[in-house]
Amino acid sequence: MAVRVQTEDFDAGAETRALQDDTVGAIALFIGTVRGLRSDDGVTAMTLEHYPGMTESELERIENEARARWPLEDVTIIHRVGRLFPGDQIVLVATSSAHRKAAFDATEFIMDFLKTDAPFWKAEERDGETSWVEARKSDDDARERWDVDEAATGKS
Amino acid sequence: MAVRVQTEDFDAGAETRALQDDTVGAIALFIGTVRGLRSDDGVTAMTLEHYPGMTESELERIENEARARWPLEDVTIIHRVGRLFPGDQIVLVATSSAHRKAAFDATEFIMDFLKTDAPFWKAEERDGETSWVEARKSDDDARERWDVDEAATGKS
Amino acid sequence: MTNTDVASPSLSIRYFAWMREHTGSSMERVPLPDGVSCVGDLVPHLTAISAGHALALKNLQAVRVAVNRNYGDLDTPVADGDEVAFFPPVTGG
Amino acid sequence: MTNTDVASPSLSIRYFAWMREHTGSSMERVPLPDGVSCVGDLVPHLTAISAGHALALKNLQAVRVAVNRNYGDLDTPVADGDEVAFFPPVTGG
Repeated sequence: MAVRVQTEDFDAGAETRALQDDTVGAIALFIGTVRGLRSDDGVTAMTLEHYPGMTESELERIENEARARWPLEDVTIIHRVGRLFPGDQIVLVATSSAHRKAAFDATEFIMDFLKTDAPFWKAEERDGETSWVEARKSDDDARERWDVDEAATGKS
Repeated sequence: MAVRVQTEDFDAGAETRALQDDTVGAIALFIGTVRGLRSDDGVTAMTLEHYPGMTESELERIENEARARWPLEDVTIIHRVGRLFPGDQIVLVATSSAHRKAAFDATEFIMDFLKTDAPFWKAEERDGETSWVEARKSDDDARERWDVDEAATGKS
Repeated sequence: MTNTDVASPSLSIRYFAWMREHTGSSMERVPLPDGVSCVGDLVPHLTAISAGHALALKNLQAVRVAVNRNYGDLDTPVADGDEVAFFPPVTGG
Repeated sequence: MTNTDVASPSLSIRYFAWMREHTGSSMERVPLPDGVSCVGDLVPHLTAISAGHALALKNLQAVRVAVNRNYGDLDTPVADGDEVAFFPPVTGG
């Protein structure tokens, strides 16, 4: 169980080394970063707000759901808050398992649920104006997919 | 295009930083490690052999197939050869994209094809005896899945 | 334990993101009004606090609710001492 | 360019993993036998080299083939100067 909400940056190398273990075999990791000026977004900075206490408990709940579905050795979830700039790392999810498919699926599952359930909000700055990011239908769809899979494949 | 076959270890932090870019948004990464004594395997060491020249061209072909299927910004594939020990890193695959699902799918696709197509062979040591690892049906199945998906979803 | 605490029943209300900006506060303590047993009962009492509160809670379909840091909805019960949070759909990750 | 090279037609043969151990060589140069136009035609000439070669190539269904570093099969054409590789199913990653 390792859920961290922090302003500091993180290092994927240190996080994967912490998951490396004699029994592991497979580590899957995801990093989300701030897209910026050179992308179509035109974002110059963003500020991440969250709900202290509920954020951690939601992330732990999501981790526990993933552990119930797949044989995971370990899970790391790190999410940054505060002011971030294009190219900065925002979020890291990493899972380790004896099985490659379990690690891939669990990491994607955690990211999909983090996107729709963990209480974070982004305010983006463009041309000196700040606006709150709106939730995306595609993120809801990504989450829904897991329930569909569950019914179709009997995955538990 | 970054395909490397090397005896040296690698650092996931350095590799993900190299993929970070203003336009990226999502980085998915996989690391395979040597399972060892404490696992059921009882392996004390392994030696990885490969087919120089063909290995690199197969990995580049797999990368190109992934790029044709998903909108990827960049791809890194690193595979170690030589003698390795339990807990050591063997392989790293990382992809970057504006889209999280593309990065996840492409990384898993590359790993599945690497397992069945890239000319590497593992010899494992147990109790002082060396034996060649046998190919696994589950790896062939994982590769087949992508063609099934292609037919079922019209993914191209 | 005998109840020697004679303070009036109350709730902690929290707002996040643009709802926090509209209400002008991230956390406020409000008395638990008589007859309020669920989040939906509470809303008219909050919208009466200020024009900003009314604006924040205008479109309840766009609002997510948590009680004691667990997701709920307008039917979720509330009682003395609870923490009730209102926020827009989340956008982390 | 005029052909001043009068060397006999030949092939490079490569073996990997346990096939390399059986044949005792990772690479050998063999003359291209008359009448050999594909990998399948070549196999009997290789198994005749030694008992180890015969053992390595005994079960061709368990063997993968590459010609000039591209996957092929027993029907893949071979010609002077080609590199033909035999190896067991791969086990990297």
